[in-house]
Amino acid sequence: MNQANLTLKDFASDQEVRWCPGCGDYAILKTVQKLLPTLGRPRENQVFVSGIGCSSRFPYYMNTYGFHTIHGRAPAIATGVKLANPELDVWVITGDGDGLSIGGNHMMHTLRRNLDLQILLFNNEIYGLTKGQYSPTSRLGTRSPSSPAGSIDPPLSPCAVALGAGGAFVARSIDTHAKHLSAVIGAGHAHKGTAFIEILQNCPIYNDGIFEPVKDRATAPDFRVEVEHGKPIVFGRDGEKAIRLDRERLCLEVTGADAEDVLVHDESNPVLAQLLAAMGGPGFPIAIGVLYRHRQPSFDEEFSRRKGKSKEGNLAALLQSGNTWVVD
Amino acid sequence: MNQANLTLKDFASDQEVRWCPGCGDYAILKTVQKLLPTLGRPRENQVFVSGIGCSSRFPYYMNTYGFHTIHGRAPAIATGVKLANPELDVWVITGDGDGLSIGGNHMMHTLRRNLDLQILLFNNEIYGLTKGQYSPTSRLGTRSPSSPAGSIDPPLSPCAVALGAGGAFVARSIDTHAKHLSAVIGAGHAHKGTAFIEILQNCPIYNDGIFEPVKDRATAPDFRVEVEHGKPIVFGRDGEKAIRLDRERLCLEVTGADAEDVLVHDESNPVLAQLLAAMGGPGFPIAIGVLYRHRQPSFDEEFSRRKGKSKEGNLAALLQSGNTWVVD
Amino acid sequence: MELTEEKLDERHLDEREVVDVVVRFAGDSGDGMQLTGANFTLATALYGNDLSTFPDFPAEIRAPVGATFGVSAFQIYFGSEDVTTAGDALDVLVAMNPAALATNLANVVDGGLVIADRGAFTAKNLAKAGYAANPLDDGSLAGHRLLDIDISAQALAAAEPFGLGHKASLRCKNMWTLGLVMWLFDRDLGATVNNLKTKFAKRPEIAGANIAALNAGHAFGETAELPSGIHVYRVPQARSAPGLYRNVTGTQALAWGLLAGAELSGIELLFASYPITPASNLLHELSNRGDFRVGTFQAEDEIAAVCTAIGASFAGSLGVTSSAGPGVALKSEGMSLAISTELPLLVIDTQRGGPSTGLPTKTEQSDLNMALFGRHGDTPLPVIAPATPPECFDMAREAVRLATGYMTPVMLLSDGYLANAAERWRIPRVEDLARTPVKFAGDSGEFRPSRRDPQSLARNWARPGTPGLEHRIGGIESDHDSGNISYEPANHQRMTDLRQAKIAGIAHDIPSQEVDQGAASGKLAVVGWGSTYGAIHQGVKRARGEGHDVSHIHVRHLCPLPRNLGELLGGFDAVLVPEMNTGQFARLLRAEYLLDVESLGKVSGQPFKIGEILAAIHAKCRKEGPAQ
Amino acid sequence: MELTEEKLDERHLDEREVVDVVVRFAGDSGDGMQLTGANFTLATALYGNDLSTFPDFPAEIRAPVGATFGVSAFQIYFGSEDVTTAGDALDVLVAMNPAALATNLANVVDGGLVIADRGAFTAKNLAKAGYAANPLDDGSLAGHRLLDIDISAQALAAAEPFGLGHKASLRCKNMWTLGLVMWLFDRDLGATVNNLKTKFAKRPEIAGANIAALNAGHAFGETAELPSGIHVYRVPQARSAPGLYRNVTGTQALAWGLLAGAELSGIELLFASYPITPASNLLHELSNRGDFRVGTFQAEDEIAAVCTAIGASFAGSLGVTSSAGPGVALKSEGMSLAISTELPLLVIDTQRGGPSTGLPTKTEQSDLNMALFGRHGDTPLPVIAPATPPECFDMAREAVRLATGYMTPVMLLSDGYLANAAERWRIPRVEDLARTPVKFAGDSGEFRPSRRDPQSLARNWARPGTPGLEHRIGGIESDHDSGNISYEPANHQRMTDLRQAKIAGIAHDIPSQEVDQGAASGKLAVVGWGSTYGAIHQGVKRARGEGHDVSHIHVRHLCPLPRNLGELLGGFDAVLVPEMNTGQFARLLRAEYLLDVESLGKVSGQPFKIGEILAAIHAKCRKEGPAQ
Ligand SMILES: Cc1ncc(C[n+]2csc(CCOP(=O)(O)OP(=O)(O)O)c2C)c(N)n1
Ligand SMILES: Cc1ncc(C[n+]2csc(CCOP(=O)(O)OP(=O)(O)O)c2C)c(N)n1
Ligand code: SF4
Ligand code: SF4
Ligand SMILES: [Mg+2]
Ligand SMILES: [Mg+2]
Repeated sequence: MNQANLTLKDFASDQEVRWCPGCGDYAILKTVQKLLPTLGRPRENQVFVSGIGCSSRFPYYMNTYGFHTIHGRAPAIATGVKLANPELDVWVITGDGDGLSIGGNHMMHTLRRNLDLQILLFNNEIYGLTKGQYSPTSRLGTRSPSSPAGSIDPPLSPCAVALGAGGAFVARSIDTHAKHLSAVIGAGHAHKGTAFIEILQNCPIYNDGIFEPVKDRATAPDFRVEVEHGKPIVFGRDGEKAIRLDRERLCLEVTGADAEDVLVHDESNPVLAQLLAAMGGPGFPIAIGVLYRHRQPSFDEEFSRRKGKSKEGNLAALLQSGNTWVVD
Repeated sequence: MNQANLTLKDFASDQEVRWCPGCGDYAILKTVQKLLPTLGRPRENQVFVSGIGCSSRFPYYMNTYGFHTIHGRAPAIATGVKLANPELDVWVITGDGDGLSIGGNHMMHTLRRNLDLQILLFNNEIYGLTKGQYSPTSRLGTRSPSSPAGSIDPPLSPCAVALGAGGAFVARSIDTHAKHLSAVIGAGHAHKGTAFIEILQNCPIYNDGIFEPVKDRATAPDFRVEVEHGKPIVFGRDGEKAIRLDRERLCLEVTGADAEDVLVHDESNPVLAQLLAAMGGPGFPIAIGVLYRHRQPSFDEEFSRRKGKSKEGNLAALLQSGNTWVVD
Repeated sequence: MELTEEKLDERHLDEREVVDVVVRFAGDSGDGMQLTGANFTLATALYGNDLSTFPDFPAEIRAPVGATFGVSAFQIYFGSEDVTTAGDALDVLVAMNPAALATNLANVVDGGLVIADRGAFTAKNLAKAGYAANPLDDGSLAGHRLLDIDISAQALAAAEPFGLGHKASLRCKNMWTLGLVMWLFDRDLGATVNNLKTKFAKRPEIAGANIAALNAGHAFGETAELPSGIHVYRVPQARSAPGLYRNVTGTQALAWGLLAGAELSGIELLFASYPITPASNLLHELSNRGDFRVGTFQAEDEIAAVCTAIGASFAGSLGVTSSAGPGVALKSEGMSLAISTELPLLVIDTQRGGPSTGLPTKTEQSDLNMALFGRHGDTPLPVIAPATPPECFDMAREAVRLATGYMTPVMLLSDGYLANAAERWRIPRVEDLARTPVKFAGDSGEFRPSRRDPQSLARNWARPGTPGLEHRIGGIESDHDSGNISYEPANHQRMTDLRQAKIAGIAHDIPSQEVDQGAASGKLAVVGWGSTYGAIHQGVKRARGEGHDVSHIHVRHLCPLPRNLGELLGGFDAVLVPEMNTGQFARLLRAEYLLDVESLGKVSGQPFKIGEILAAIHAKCRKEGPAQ
Repeated sequence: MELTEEKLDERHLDEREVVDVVVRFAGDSGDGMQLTGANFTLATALYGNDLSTFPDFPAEIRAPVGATFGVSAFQIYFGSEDVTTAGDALDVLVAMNPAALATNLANVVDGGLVIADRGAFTAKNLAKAGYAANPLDDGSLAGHRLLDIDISAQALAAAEPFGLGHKASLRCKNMWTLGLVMWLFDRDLGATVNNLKTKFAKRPEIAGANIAALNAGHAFGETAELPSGIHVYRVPQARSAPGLYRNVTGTQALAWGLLAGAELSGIELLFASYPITPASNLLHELSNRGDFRVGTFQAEDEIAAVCTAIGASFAGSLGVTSSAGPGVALKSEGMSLAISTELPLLVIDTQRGGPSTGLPTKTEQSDLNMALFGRHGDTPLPVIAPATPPECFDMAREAVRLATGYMTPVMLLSDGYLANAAERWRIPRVEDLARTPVKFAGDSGEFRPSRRDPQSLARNWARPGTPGLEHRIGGIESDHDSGNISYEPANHQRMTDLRQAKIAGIAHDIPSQEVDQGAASGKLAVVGWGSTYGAIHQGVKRARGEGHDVSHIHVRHLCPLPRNLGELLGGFDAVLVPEMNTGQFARLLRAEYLLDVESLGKVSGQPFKIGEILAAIHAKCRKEGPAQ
């Protein structure tokens, strides 16, 4: 097939999409299906690996290689795929439960190793598939079937976890913000190493509207800011607000866009990335975009280099190595 | 038993200690045995829970309640102990393999929940008990039976992971630096919430001397710095060097102790904690002491509050709740 | 043995008075079928029938409107006596749309009644259900009684006065339908009216519209000219022991049994779990019970859940954990630790279709092997299985008794069917329940964790916090006498033997096996365990009614097995084991008793039908000789 | 059946020429006993004896000097023919200190030779070993031959010229001892000298001192006045098939078998593992083999390891993972996924003492149940077990063949004994090994992942990266024909049956069961599997020598079982299964064939002794009637 002529349709499988009406997953699927033909990579080299969850149904809908595995283990299985064939583009699709609850350890170690994968974490702050229990990203006090009086566990911040694990590409985007999402995923794909992308995703059934302020056209300008490397961090309906860093107290503040010391995003700075990952709460927007990007050798590059000599070994010589003797 | 009169001996069990001669674990054991009588808490309320590894043999040597469990799961088991009886002081003893490789997920979630436990992670940067394979904290290029040509996975920083997971008390100390270690562990015990303490520990058999520069009396002043809240971060044989923060580039630098802008440690600042956790490498000392401390409600406090009404429920009333009918 | 089915061709609706009836309400997920079913069930219980119900959810959370894979159904079997399954075939099918009809019609008996909402049989919905022509019109329902009414329109009309708007008014169509079905079986509307008032206490207009629709449906039955053969059917009341009754699902009964077990043992429970279908409901049920002796903890995964439970048991509570197959598999290393350290622990497996993710919302019994053998090392533990929803209450208490009495993990096997099915339950008086108090080691005398009760072989249990009992336990083999680590070969043999003997000894402390139906010896024993009870009971009953020499034996204690079971089974010429797996229990009995036990396996995600059991008995009796 | 032992009272050292001898080198961990044993083994192999060796490590990494729990030993059994175990009782014990004597003396035969380093029998060391008096002096060794020499002093003297200093010189005492033992059995020093030169190529003074000590020990034997009854013993050479030979441990043979399997199948391996005793050595062995068709990956835990392997298999390599019991337990959910998605996978379990952490450095066979049944759902997979170290090479290749040929996970069961034991191996010619090429789906025609080979029932395997074969697989039940998700009841039944049939069908593709020793029917069959081979072989041989009608049958394919096994076993009056667990294989055979198979279980962390097998045969033959 001529790769150049592929379109969105070529990346849609023949399976009926079975998410709930209005689920944010639809938008993400469309964005990915639209993005892939533009990446200039053969379709047969695309592999989507997922765990279990609503989000993890994703691979079924992609007309690529796909593996819907078991709960929490997608990064480990993807690791095997990539190590077996580093030519492949390997995508991990996971949820906040799949990737950060049961799968937290694999997530952490995959990020640490810096295997060349793209990890898309659909964060709806809830366990969708199992009917709405609170997840490790659910906000304090979340009422759910398993926390009828409100949850008492403080949530994880996915991007903070990724940075703490040594993640070298950490980004955040939003399900329905197609252009932005597409750009971030594209950047993740271009990055050699593990690209961790948190996608804020609405679950209209069990956690409807939690991201409404950052998604709604009317409120979004006040509640989110798109950070870009080298650009000042400015937001607000008329771009009137900005973020500054109180360099004494080492914390972020909201200021006017015309202030002198508006913070300029530097995606190579891990401290800034941590500050931006944590940004939120009353008065603050949340940051979307590439928070951190740092090129370092990927595990699979090193692994392949080591494996380079493969097949040079001589089996007969191995069996006869060391001390042997002849009986005649 | 009169708690006030207890001594180190009362906290030593009758079991022969079976670590290798020269193992750093001995020193840690002594320090803990010495510290406990001073904490003013009943011996019978002390519970040590460990996973599997050389370090995890620790509970056998303590004359307290102890549970040597399975590999990587000590934080989860300790969670059960604490939730069942919040009166207990629960100590988790773990290694870099136990706590960060197989057990990374429980570590992360325990920190996130902020259960009131003390976690002592003995970091010898190697799997001791299984005879010396490289661990997730082993430095790049570590040669070991499973990495004969040198490891290719970048290591985790335990304190960075703990901070990324939302840890509210994060500290570091050294096996043989008894006074410091004792103070740090004591502070961890006093902290209500999860206290994470990384202890640099020498394994003379499989990873001898990796911490020598920070331990050796001669070199230590240049290679480590004891940070204390509110105090300038000064080090060097004659206290001649100091750390300053380049507040523009947001990175640490070594400067003279007489410089104007010597960094003053603020253990309540998470950004600083991250910078100090990551500090190291050519020219830099590593930071020991309490890197971060932040009081917030502990999970077990909330849990107990919820459970407070326990036993008020009437079983007969429950069985008869909702729709019932009588057949006579 | 090959699985076949015999049609139980019972044209109940040909009579005015019928012994029992199966009704299935089916519609879109949004059509409120579960609520409809629940209210019909309650009315039926109050009417005085025996009953058994089963909700049948789609795998998808919210499927697109009209899709066949999105059909949600609620089935009820009710009658004048001894109802133990939700029924094989349908006497009445309520089909709120074409998809509901398409997916269920094959199960309706000849002459059965189909109630369809003509208003939902639109071209679009018909297409989604794969119909080329409208089945309400093309004669394809000729073999059935048909009531096709534009229920949508009727409901809209009834709700009109309440000014809810089109969409909300249309939502009342399930209540309209319920009203009609209530009329059909002469049920009282009162309880439903009350339920609606409570549910919509803050929205009286919604309550009003729904009540109006309910009444309208009922009135329609009373007043409209219905096709001949459709009229009020009388189902005589069941003869029941006097007492206070309720309906209970397996999950509810299990949760309450745990609470009761805790209270009767004087111990606290820590229930640690991670959500998974179909086990999550137990977590939900208990999360609401903080006022009892239970704390609930949602762990980060199943390994953490079992370990948290183990930690709680070490600290002197009873740790309980619960999952379905994939999650229980992850707990196996932890269970091995609890066996080795001899800590009480309860592991509840609500089995679902496997392997791997399998069929998460469907039922199966294929985790038995794992329960018995799924751990490294020699690791015996008791395995028990309730047979019916009400029995879950008793077996949960039994599990608490065994775990604490023998200092051992216990596995309790439920399944997707048992968990969701509901039956009538005569509520026991709490005073009548046996107390099984737990004793902790006191602080007198020299304490060793390894000291044991000579009778039960259970080691003693010391609670951290007790002065003087400080001790260490762990997963390395421990010395029989001192409890310290021991690498001694002879000690390992001794401890292995002890672990076997302790569990084997429980056989002396459980009821001996009884015969549920039929003689204690004879031609054929049909032996079941777990949720197959209902279907086997009915199958054997019918076969016996036909004169076949067949008995039903149902095993609740799967490990250790009741002491008399081998002898009992040896008294039959043949033994047949229907189970929802490829023959796991049959294999156990074969190894144990060297009897040529035959397996009747069903692995389709569906419970057995009575007709399947009956067919197997017939086949077996044909082979073994004529009925006596 | 009760385990007892019969002493094989063979006073070998009473003769000048002996058929076989057991020597055990024992000392502190730091005494270099493993190196000593390895060199003695090599010399023995070159001498032309058959042999079997077993290193016995303490559980502690480095125990304090002189502690009984820190004794490290190396045992070798060698002789003129058919040596298959490391021996029951010791003819020669080398005790480098009191602890070594104390822990091993009970195992020395009457009249056996004890060589002790008097220099190490200091008051301190005696106390640590629990001796009140010096056993070298108090007459307690009277029943034995005794050579008590101040080896320490002798070694120091020999090393003196090389100026190493006291501590390093003292380290030569093991070589001095080796020299003496070499003399005792007329072994050549040449290979050891070469080894020392290579090992210490950069430290010639150390090589020199060790060689000098070696020679001095040898010279001591030649020249010193030894007590009567101690002299050179001749062990005639074994009669062996011509060929090139080497010694090989189970782990080595397994590693090389995997490499050979990969090469012969034309496939890459990805070996993903997490360290655990006693399985880690396989990881270590393969980590050095990057020049072959294997990549190794140390995962963060066992779950990640099995999942990485599964991912590799999806991508067209063969994923292999390896662990011991606790780790294999964690892999069970992953294995269930591989079964459901029908991906090849190899899981190697090097079994150790259980349950839980158990006895990590000891051997056991108690994971068989878990291998067969330890997963949720109905999840059949092939289970195989090599019987000897050399056979590990063949069974590893067999595992590769089955996994790729049937698209299934395969479990291979080794154990702590098999992994570390070494035997002589006639090295096969690579050209003679059967090729088992793997076929991937090509890009022609319409592809479905669910298409299967009608013979093997294996589905076809498409490698990501192949244009046109894009497809999705997953752990939800898949449609038999399309491979898409299917919740269809009938399809689930069909797929369950298919999975059973596929694995059962392998029985047609494996060798039929042969009898290892004895007749194909008769009074008693002793049936074993795995590493019990050697002891059973010897026990049966001796019993047959005594005239008993007993046969040895050793099963390598545990699932599916060889097709003729049932019939074969049916031909014996009695079947006895010795195994290092509480009777797991015996139970399998009982369920399968309804034969009253008896279990001889041993769970002490130690392999069977020949005398235990023999005693059981005697007991059995007594019961069943006199020997014929
Ligand atoms: C081992 C195991 N444990 C639990 C489950 C049940 N389970 C399936 S998905 C899920 C959580 C899904 O949450 P998330 O990853 O956030 O995905 P979402 O459905 O919200 O997209 C759980 C608990 C399972 N399938 N397997
Ligand atoms: C489930 C399981 N996997 C693997 C092991 C083997 N194992 C025991 S300890 C250990 C690593 C220990 O490393 P660390 O935690 O750093 O402790 P150390 O010995 O260095 O103190 C491993 C891999 C085990 N016991 N159980
Ligand atoms: S439950 Fe939520 S996340 Fe899942 S498909 Fe429905 S809307 Fe989407
Ligand atoms: S191996 Fe290392 S960590 Fe373990 S006991 Fe020995 S010295 Fe300590
Ligand atoms: Mg989610
Ligand atoms: Mg370590």
